[in-house]
Amino acid sequence: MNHIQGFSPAAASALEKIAEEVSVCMQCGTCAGSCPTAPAMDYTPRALMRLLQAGLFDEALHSRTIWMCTTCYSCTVRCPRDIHVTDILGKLRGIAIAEGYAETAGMTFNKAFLGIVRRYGRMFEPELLIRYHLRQEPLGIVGAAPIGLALLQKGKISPLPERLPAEGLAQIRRIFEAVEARRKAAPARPHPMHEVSR
Amino acid sequence: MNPLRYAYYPGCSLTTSAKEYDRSVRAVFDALGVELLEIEGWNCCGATPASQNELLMYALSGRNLAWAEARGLDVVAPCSECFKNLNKTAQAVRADPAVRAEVNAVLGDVSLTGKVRVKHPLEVLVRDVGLEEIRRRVTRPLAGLKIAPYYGCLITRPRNEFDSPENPTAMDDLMAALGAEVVDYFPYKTRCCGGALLLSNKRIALGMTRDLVIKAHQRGANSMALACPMCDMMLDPYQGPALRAGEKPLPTFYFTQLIGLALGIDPDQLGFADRVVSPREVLAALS
Amino acid sequence: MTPTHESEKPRIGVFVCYCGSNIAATVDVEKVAEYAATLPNVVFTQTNKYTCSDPGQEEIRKAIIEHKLNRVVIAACSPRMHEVTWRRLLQGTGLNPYLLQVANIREHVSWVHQDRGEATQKAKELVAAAVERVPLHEPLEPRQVKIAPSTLIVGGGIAGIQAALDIANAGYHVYLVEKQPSIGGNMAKLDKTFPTLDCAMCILAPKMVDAGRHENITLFSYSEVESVEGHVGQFRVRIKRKPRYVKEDVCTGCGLCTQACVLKDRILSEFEMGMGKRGAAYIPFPQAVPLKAVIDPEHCLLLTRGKCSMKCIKACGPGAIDFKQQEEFIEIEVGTIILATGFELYDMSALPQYGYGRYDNVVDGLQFERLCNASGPTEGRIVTKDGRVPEAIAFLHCIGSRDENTNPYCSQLCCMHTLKLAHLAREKTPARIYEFYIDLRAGGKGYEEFYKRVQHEGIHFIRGKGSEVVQDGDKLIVRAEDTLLGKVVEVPVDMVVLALGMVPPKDIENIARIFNINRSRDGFFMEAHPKLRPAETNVEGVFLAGACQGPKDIPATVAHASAAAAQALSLMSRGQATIEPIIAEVIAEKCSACGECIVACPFKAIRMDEEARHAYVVSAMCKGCGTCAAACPSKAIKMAHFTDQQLIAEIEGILGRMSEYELA
Amino acid sequence: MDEEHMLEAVRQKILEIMPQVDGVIALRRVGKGTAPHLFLPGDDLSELALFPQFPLPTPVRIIQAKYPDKRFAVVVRGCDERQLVEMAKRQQIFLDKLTMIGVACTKEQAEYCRCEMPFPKQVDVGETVEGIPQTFLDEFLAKPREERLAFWKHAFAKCIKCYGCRNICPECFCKECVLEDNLWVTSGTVPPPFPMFHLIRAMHTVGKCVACGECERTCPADIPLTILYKLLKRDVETVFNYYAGANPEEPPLMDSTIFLADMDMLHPPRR
Repeated sequence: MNHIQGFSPAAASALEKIAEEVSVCMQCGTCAGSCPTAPAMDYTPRALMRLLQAGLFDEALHSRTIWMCTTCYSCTVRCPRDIHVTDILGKLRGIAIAEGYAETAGMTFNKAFLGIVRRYGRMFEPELLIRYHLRQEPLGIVGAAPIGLALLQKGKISPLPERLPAEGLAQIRRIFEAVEARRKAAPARPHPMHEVSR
Repeated sequence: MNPLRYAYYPGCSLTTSAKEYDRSVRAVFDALGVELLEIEGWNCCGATPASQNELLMYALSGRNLAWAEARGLDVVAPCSECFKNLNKTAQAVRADPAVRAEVNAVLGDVSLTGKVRVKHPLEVLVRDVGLEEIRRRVTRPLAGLKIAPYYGCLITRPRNEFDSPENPTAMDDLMAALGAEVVDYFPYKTRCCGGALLLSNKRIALGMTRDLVIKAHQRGANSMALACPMCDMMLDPYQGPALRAGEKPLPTFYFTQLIGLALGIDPDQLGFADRVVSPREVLAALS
Repeated sequence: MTPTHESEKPRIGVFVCYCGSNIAATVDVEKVAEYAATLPNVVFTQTNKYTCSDPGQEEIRKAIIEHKLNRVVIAACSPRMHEVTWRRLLQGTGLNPYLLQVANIREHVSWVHQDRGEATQKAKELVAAAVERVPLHEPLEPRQVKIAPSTLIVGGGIAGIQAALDIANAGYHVYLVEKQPSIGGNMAKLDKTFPTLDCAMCILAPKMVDAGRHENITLFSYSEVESVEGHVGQFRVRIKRKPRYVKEDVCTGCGLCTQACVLKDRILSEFEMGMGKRGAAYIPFPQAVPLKAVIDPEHCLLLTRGKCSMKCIKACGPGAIDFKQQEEFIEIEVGTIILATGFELYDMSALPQYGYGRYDNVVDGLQFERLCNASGPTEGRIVTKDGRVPEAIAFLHCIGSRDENTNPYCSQLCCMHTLKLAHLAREKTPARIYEFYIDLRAGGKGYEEFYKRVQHEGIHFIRGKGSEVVQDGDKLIVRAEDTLLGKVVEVPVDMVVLALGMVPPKDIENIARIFNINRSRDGFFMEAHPKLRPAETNVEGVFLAGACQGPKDIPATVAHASAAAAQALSLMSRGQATIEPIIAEVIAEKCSACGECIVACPFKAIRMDEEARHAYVVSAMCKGCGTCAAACPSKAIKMAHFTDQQLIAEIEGILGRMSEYELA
Repeated sequence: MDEEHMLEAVRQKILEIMPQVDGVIALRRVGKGTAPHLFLPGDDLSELALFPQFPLPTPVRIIQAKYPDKRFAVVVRGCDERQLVEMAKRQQIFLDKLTMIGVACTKEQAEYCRCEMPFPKQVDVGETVEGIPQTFLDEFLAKPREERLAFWKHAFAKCIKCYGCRNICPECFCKECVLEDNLWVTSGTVPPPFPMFHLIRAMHTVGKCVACGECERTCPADIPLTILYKLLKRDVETVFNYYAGANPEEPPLMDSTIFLADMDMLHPPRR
């Protein structure tokens, strides 16, 4: 396969691996027929696989599809060619974020979520909600308030984040850094053995 | 025989929005003589956002698994999302030496050999403890409950060694063992609740949730058993917003709350009071 | 290093072949021969233009006699090519044929090297290796076996029937074993056959009758093969005859007992694929061969509960019913075996999303055949379980085929089969008809034309695999993507017909074990060569016919069955076969009975003598692959013609007889 | 638990089990050391010993062969148990006629053996401690190839061909050992040819070696055999996903059906 143009080396390398996986897609549409949100997508999952097969990565990364996935894995479970469609959509979300594609609601959510995990080692929902709404729909927070209050009353929202101890936090931070460093290092073509034992 | 012992990974939700899940898992396992050792200093598995980078997901999950593996314990993870991430990680690390090496390189000070297995509480209860044993311990059969067993999508997907991804039956069998009537909830038992889109595409997500409630009513259920904090978020606090005016709400419970009830554990200890859709009516129907 | 017979000093002749310019263009053949002459025990060397030719062979023959050669090395092409030729040559001179060693200086040297110097050097080394090895060769005696003039055929579907008739007509005896009460197999269940739309039973029934009446065919219906021993030419077969509870020689097939049975129309009929019912006393279908009643021991009240009014006995005029019948075992000896065990439809348990077995009106192709068939349970009317004429029918292709979750292979005939069913549905109902397909595979005589004809009949083709079927009231909703439009469609229908993949029968593993046949990745029996030996197996004298080797439609099955019959006939007409002596042998004193060889043997040719606590090789089943000898940690297995001594001598020859090899 | 308490607990366990078996195979104090001993019902257990350790699977094999109808119990550590499982898969011992009394090794013992899994599946006595991380293997592998070759050359040059490694190994149960066959190993010369002698033995234990380390402890020339055998064991685990001794139900590694299953690994895995 030719080197993929127009992307950072890290993204090109990741896309290349994805393209290799979807090369065996036979376009049967089982994924789309199984997908609960396919009717709301601009490209059905099958059509997205086709974009990837055709090398139209930019279209794929712009698509609404990758942010409409609920990760229910129905497509993956049923794919007759054993393509891990759900995981591929997840990876495309990562590439869209890293490559600076326009921020969608889903993207805001992902960024805020991982930011919090990186900071505390654990989730802290109030901050997630605030960060999400500030960026996407400031008024939405008013709509969320009644349920938020109900949960607060039942003790289901904690007002303060639970942090890991310092040592653990340092480990988490190192994990994030190491993963990011590896992603950026954009390994050359993977060893074929890695491919088959995936 | 040695008592059953597991490393316990509660996950973030079980400390907050799903605290009754946490309480009921602990209470039920305790009552059945299964020992849970909470993983010290556990961290978030990264949930769905971590799937944007497989290595990140493996590493975040792997840090928790390493603690268990070092102690020769298998891991129990009640939250479906955490279970999926942890289990995927364990499977990948076990199957592929290249992945293992990469994950260990990122983890740095801890490492994995791939021996550790991850189990959902359903599997532990049905397989390791056994339905027979649970049936034997029921002191308060759940007669009167007509339960729609709702597994959600992630317990048996993308793959898992203990139940079918299309038509799992473990929870059906478990609820039947408790003396409840189990309604045939296929194919909705694994249908997505929409939870992942709650913030970003609320309308679509609530539509998916509403469908689940309506189908459960159609099948004659008077309650629903859950096994996932995200499904719970949709089907308990957000059930009201999902339903249209005049539509009848359906009380939902974590399956472990129901087991606890049948085993005669004090309902307060199981967190029944924390439910948003009031369970009073249906619990009163318990003969 | 000592020659086999102490008294006999090795006298080796080395013959180096030019192979025209095939070898000589790259290897200095004369230099190789000169070098060979310097090697120990070599008393004669010669070069030949073509060693395999008649004059070439004659030269060797003369040299063997003149120089009293007792070992021969031929440096030429691959032994796969001419080893057998030269072994025969040695035999002609009175020398044991296994005292030959071939050095491959063509495929291993001249064809793969360019540098003449290096190629010549390598050829010398290979010759040296052969010269080192050949003194250690031991004379081996191949065994001749007689081929008994009879064939066992397992399975009485169209494949088994065709092969049986071919062999019986050639004058050899056939034992045809069928596990069901009647022969006919899956073809008997079909309504019409594509693309010609012949009535299936009309073309099959005459063959069934022929097979049932043929003087050279002994038919064992309702019987199974228990065990097989022996080897090509002399297989001893033990056949279990299940009790029919009806005396076959007395029953006239009148059917009065089936009418009288108190369970009449209360048991799902296997022949009707569960769409129709039968009694405990029944005749599977009107054209059954043999046309004899059978009593189902799993349902018969007398046999299960010991209590019944036994109306069948009263109804039977000739008094054929006999509840005292027991299993019977029959032993026969045959020279050849043909397996024609056919196929089954994919078991849907792993694909609950299609609602098969859950929703009444989700059926498979064979069930739909029975609905179409005039002698079927609905007398040919296509109706739903509750008797409605369907307004819409959906056919779903590739269910249990072309799917890594079930069977990765294409079942080949379901496209055409499903098109035919759609055609029948169009003929018999006013329903809207949908075909959900991935690709339409219509490669065959008249197939594409048939596809076009069906398209012309107004059937809706949707290119997209059906993803799931959900019941909604009395409708079934098929969800799929119309991939050509890129839109998800939900089509309400009254009936869903699944084109299920063809799979090996559930008991194929047992059959494979009994006959010691390998299976390929898809689970079907494995042929000896996928292109050139499609009807043979790796067990000599055992052949394959029809869908037991892989999915096939009727024309392909019939052709394959005739091919298997021809193979069996050619063996039997020859009358004898040779068994290779290159096999493994367990040295009992060294064996620690650990069983590593047993699990390692791909041919299941090694067994354990539990009493004496050592393993032993069943020589007729051994293929001489050597896996056991390599697996045995105690070196307690001797592989004839490939002993450790022989192999080490060969290696030492290549390494210039270095006594110790140091790692660099 | 200190040693005396553990011994006492094992004694209790033996007394408990004795009525159901014909004898218990365990270690007995002999002078300063220990030796395998078959304790019969009513025997004095005061000389029962746990350490210094000695692999008991071999005595089990010999005793079971002699008394095929009797039922015995045996005191096992994790490594013993795993060895017995591999032997059972090869018809050398019979698990259905054997009761195991599982003893967990102490922290010190685990460290001494650098044991990855210092406890049997079922622990009757003692408290399980964590396994020792096998980091020394990675450290060894991190060295350059030449250095490792030199290391082994040096180590094996010390071999006096005493066959101690083979004799102590419970998994070496062949009636005739190829290492005594002149075809493979010339008798009367030391050291044996490098590296064939040691590699033949190593390859013959693949899939059954549990890396107990007895060969190294026995070796009078102090050859660091544990590194070799632990590396092999790890390779078997990673390449074939086969854990020696882990599961008596699983066929042995060399099973041709397993081989076929592993061939599947060369293709994208199915769900």
